[in-house]
Amino acid sequence: MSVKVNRRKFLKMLGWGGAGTALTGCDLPTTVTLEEGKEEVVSYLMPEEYAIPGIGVWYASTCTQCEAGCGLHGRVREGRVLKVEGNPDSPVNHGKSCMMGQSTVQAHYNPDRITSPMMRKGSTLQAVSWDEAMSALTSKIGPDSGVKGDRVGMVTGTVSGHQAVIIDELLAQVGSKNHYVHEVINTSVWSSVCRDMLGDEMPKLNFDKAGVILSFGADFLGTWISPVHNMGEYAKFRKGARGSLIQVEPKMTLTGGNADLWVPAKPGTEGALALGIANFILERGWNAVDVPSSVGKSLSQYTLTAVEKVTGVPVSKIKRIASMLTERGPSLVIAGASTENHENGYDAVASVMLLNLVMGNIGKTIEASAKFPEKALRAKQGNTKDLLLLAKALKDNKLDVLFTYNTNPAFTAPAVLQVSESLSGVGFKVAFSMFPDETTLQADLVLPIHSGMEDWGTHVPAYQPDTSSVLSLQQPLMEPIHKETRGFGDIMLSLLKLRNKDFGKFADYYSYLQTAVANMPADVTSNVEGASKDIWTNMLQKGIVKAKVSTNDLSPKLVDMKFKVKQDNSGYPMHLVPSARLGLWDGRHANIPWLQEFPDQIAKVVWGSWAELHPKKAAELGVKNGDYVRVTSASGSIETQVYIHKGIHPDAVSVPLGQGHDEFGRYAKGRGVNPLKILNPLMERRTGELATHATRVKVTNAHRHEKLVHLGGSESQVGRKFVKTISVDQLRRTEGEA
Amino acid sequence: MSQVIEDKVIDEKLEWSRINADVIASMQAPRKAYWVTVFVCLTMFLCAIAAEIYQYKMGLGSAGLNNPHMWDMYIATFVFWIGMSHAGTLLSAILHIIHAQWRKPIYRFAEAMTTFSLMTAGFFPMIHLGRVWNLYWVLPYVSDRGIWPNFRSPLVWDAFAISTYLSSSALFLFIGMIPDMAILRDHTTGWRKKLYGILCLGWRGDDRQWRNFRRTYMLLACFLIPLAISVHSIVSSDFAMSIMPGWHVTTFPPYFVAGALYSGCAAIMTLFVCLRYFFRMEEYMTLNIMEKTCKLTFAIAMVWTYLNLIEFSSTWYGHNIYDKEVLIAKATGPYAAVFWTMIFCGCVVPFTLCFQKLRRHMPSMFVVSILLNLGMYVERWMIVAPTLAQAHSPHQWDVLWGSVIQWAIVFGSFGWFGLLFLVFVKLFPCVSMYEVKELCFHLKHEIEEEEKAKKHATTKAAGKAEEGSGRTAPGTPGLEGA
Amino acid sequence: MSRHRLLAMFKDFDDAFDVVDKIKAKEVSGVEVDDINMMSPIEHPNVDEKLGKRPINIAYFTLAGAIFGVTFGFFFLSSAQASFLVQPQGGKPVVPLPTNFVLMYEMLIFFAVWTTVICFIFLSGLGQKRGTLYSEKLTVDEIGIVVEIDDSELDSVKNFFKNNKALEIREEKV
Amino acid sequence: MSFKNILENFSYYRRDAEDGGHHDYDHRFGMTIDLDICTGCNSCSTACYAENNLAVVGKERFEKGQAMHWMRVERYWDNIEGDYAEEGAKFLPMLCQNCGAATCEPVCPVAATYHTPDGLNAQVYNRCIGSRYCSNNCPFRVRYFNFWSYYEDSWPEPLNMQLNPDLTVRDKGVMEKCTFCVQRIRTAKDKAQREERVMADGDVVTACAQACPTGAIVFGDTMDPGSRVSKLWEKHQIHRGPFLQKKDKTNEEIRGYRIFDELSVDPSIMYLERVRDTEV
Repeated sequence: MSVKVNRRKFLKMLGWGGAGTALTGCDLPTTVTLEEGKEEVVSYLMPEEYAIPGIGVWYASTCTQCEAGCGLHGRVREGRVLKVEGNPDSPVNHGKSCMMGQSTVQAHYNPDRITSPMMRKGSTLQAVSWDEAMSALTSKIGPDSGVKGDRVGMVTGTVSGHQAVIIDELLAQVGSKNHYVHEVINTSVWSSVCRDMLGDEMPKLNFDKAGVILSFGADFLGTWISPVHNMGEYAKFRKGARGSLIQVEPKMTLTGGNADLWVPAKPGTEGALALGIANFILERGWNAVDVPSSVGKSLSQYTLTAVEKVTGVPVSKIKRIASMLTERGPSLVIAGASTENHENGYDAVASVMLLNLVMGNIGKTIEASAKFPEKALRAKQGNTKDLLLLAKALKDNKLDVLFTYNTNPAFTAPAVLQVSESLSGVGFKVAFSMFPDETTLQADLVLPIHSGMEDWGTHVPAYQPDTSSVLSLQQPLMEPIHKETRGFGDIMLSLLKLRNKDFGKFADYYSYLQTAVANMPADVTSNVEGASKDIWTNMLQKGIVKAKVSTNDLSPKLVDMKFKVKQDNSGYPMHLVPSARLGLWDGRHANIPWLQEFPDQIAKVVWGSWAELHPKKAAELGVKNGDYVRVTSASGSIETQVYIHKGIHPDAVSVPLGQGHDEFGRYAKGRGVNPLKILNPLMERRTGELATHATRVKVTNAHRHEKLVHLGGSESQVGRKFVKTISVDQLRRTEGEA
Repeated sequence: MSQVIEDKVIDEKLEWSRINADVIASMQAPRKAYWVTVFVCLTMFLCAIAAEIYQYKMGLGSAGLNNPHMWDMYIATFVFWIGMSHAGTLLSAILHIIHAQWRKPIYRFAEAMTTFSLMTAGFFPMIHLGRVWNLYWVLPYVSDRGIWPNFRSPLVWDAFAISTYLSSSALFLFIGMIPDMAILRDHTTGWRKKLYGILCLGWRGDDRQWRNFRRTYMLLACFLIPLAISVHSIVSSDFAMSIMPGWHVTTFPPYFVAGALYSGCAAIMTLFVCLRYFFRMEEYMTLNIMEKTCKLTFAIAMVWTYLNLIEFSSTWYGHNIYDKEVLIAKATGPYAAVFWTMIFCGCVVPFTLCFQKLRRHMPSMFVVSILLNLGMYVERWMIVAPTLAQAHSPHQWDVLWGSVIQWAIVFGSFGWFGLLFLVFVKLFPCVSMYEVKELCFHLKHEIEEEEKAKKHATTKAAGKAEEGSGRTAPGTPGLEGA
Repeated sequence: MSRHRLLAMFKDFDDAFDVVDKIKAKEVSGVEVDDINMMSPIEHPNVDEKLGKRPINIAYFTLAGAIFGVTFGFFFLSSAQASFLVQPQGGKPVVPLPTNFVLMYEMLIFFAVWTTVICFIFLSGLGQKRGTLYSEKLTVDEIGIVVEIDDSELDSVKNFFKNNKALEIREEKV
Repeated sequence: MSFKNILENFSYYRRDAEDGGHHDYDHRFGMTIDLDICTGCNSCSTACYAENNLAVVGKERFEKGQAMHWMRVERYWDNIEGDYAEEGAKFLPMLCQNCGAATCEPVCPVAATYHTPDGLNAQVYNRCIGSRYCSNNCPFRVRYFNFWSYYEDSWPEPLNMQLNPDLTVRDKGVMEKCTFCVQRIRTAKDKAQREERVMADGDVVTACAQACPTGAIVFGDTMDPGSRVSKLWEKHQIHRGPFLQKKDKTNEEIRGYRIFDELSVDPSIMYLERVRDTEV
């Protein structure tokens, strides 16, 4: 048609000016030198030589934002990394990424990064040169410093791969066993139960194979084990036969928000509920595997009515859950934070695991995981037991030298443990850190390290989601933005060189890695996919190597269960739920503007803390959204705004983790409150973990109001068809089974 | 219409020379209150300037606007001023065509009001723009890139309509003033003489000029009436053309026009009282005229009320849930207080105009007219805000009360208008001298007629006939129509 | 032969009209009704009856202006739209007549009004200098009659005015 | 501006959406969002921020309602009988629906928002004068206005190094909104052009669709019958066109729907209803 308008015509008309969106991202001038109207268009559009829009190149690396170890692809243009996306080759996340992964770039470009070494002179930290820093380091912990043995400690977050190796190496050289691996968001109770009952501390969970998932507070879509992977599996689970998800927890997590049935059990009684269900199943003889009578006997006390009394979950519902597990099987029963982190958390999780055994899920939906062949590279998973140990060691003044890396105990430790106070007792504190967080600023020597996108490293996910085990490579996506930062590995190497000449031959961590990877055991190197290339090139390109490993089946052990609910007689009627969320995580991402600006998935609050309350409780207290309440425990109190919704148990008050930093840069500092601070120092009896969900509190109206800054005007659709919900049978009617 | 009055529109025995003298005097020595008002207006205006500078620098966030509330008081005020502009020209033109003689002493300042409120209104679309400096992109000029404005957009219609209306009503005002300019040229001295000498374009008052003058004036009047109506209909289509609940209303054009006339009349009453006081115009702006204005206002108020009812009921019985929600929200939601204020001021207060005692009591008329104006302003805001506060997407519901900046600019607009107006009445006669003379002349004539002629009825009939023909065949004047 | 222009001032319309009638009745030679040019502070409604019909042509120009406005409007808008094809929006056609009608209507009035005013200025001979004969009383309350006559009739006409209560007579050479 | 043009093509210029409209589309990009597997995790939103240089506005401005999230995940609680939200929350990723008969387009005084031959509802920043009429006329309220010069404090050094050079950073007074990652579409087109082939399904993936961990978001060309999107639209009986759509009797209840279809705006995004197991 003579007057057909196309992009070129339009551009001719609007020119570069009009190109606002119409042209953004034309990536080569060839695309605008056109048949018709060439001159005009070119005259408008042909940019200067230097301004020819470049092409993004993608490099593979590994995400360091949490412990899941997702593979990343980073888009690099003009020497800058612009955006990260999931690495399709990684079996962990299959090319997907979560909000924290996407935000890696903002951690990397963060304006508050530490840009030069700092040393404590008098009371203040002052910038020094690397030489000065290193000499100080040498004098303090070098071979002739006399520092030896257990008076040296190292506290880190979850570490794996060759970072773990060199940390071990250094501590071995020094002769210390004090490697505290600390994570607030952990699954250590779950792991120990799995170890004891299945013989595999991180079994492979097949969400996709399950017909119904019963989750006791395991926020597997948000914070549990490997969220991105789980979400992918969850999608498969929902599609096709469409399994049903039942979530039992005191406070609605992201997973709870997606549940078909969300059951608020009285906090700390989940174990009883699990046993009640198990008992009912046994009574009905629905159990898939035979259960020794002893077990049956001890279960029999958990009658429906008794369980209802304890948990507050109506009998009818318990029955329904039980029948669902049977009818819709194979089922998968898991337990997470709000179940684990009580004084009897182990028993609770064990009771939950019992359900799996009874329903015969072992081998179907729960399988042995593919452990990485080389033990030394496997992940050292963080927990809170080590936090308690560290606190004790500090109190008793057992440490002269303390290294901190990738963790922030001064922030995450409950106030009563007085970690930050007793830190001052340590003679020499060295912090490997990117950011001026609470712990770092207490150090005597601060060593600025590369960001996850500038540094080399290898990661072995603690949770191996595949039949073959994966090792994921973290390679720099760009030159360091700050001249004065160094790689963690590099610094460790130079420390090692002081004591062990063998490391002399490595110029830097890069060369170390290269050799180390090449020299990995045969069962890794021999099974590299794309065998044509050597393992290292393969890793550089794909970002991962997979090691085929033979897994032996799980060995389920049925032991008889006891679960006692602790009776509370203190003056603290409510349960504090320090809930974690995908985003700020345990607070390590509070300095990332994006993650501050993105609303919490459930409460939709931004840039601050809040306390979630049930409408009933709110009515009792006479508070409405935005009013301030004071949450008081035996060990302290915090004051924050309330958000009221029906996704929480009336006896629970939930304050999310992540906020309440005293330091940690412009975006985090002085924002909100930190629920961890008011936790009582209660221990899980069997594992010695910190029972983060066991603290009892009382909530009082602070008689102060501020507008609650959250997303969304009306909480209801007011009859519009925005999100319409249909029943499963309608789905089956219209779309069939698969 | 002026048959049933017990006192005259104006005392026909006024000496013509006195008319000149009084009006000219008024332009030279107003009361002190005049200067006070000028000062007040000036300060308000300056505040607005400051606010606008800040907003220009910072962006519209400073006006407190947000996602659902992309428009707020700026547009409401814009509509208000446009509405205000209607009484002047429209009334003057209509009354001129139907030969309502009593318009003559007051139409001048009414028309001035039109022009100035238009000049005020014109600012608001600019102020509310995100990038004022590109304002001219709305104009259909030939650009080397072949870009044109989007002629579908009611905002572009506004640009056309307002510029047409502004120029036309300004011309109407000016043409009407030419003979008075001549008078002033002859009877003032110094710079004023020079000024008026230029402005009267050499008016001599010979019959040829008068003849063409009359025809021109009539023609303009004929054009202005449909124009005025179209202008406010177009402004209403800013809302009516959208799909927003509470805006997408078929009856909006007439509703807006009625509202416009309403607020215009109210404004005329206010200014009437002020001028009458400031310039000691008791003899010209007589209570009789006030009464007539009041009656007119009352009539229009009732029309407006009726249209309100239509709108509400059609929404209520219609099937559009969104519209219904907005309506209910208006009456019961966070804006309820404002809404009921509007109903009270717009529908209840006008009933005070039924009492002659009040109509003839200037201070109370002042208060009443202010209340009416308030009601009409609030009406405009009640059109803009509640819809934005509660449109289709509940997720974006939000209630907004404008920021200080916004309020400052809105108030400032009143200052600016006042300033323009006060300067005008100081420079130009706010009472049309030559037409007051005509008025007296005709009244006298009429009375003589009545005295001498006992065949009253027949002349009346003839007069009617003549009046009737008066429109089609100019030259035969319709003085008996008075 | 040279001519004179006379301005006679009268107290009010009645006196002025008497004079006009007399002139009609040929009571004085050398003056025709059609030459009479009457100046007044207001327009007397019956002036046409007295002086006879005189042409007013403004309306024609107005009409022309209006017609121009509307046609120009249509072609301007639609051709602009037809040359700016990115405009079809919201599923609307390139040349949406209803919306264009609105603008055409505005343009009609715009051009009509302006032509009217401009033509008024010319047709009513504003700004043209026609003799210095003028009295400021004309803008107060007196009526003036201007006639142009040959010098020969000058005196007779003057007397004629004097006898018919002219308050004042001014004259100038043409 | 030639008469010839008008006279020749007048009838053509009078075509509106009912008879195919004026555009001869090359593509009509569209999207499908499955609310059953959307977990409301915000990944899409984050990816969008990263890809499109969206400003972080901070607490105060967020409170004022001036945030710039092109892709926002709405969360609804409703019809909760009883004490607990037993069916969980309702999540809805809401972004510009790139309507075929967009209500924002006709009202823009300067034609800054227009329909591209790709079926996109484009916003030309440089042409925008900020009358904000478009946003007022958008039933979804997904257009975001630069109320401030956000760039001044959104990207303190060196955060600005992350900005995507493929598109602009907007200054105050300009309206902006989701563009279906037009820069990615453009890149893919150019790539296809260089490789002398037509664009295939999957050549373009918007940032949100790429990031979505559950793959709830599917993006593609609804005009290409082979694409995943059009297959889904076909399956769910959603068709292009600004008119309220009836599903055929055989399968009336199938999940697909377009929000505000009754307003005849022809949204380019089909949502699939959320499913809950009521037997539980």
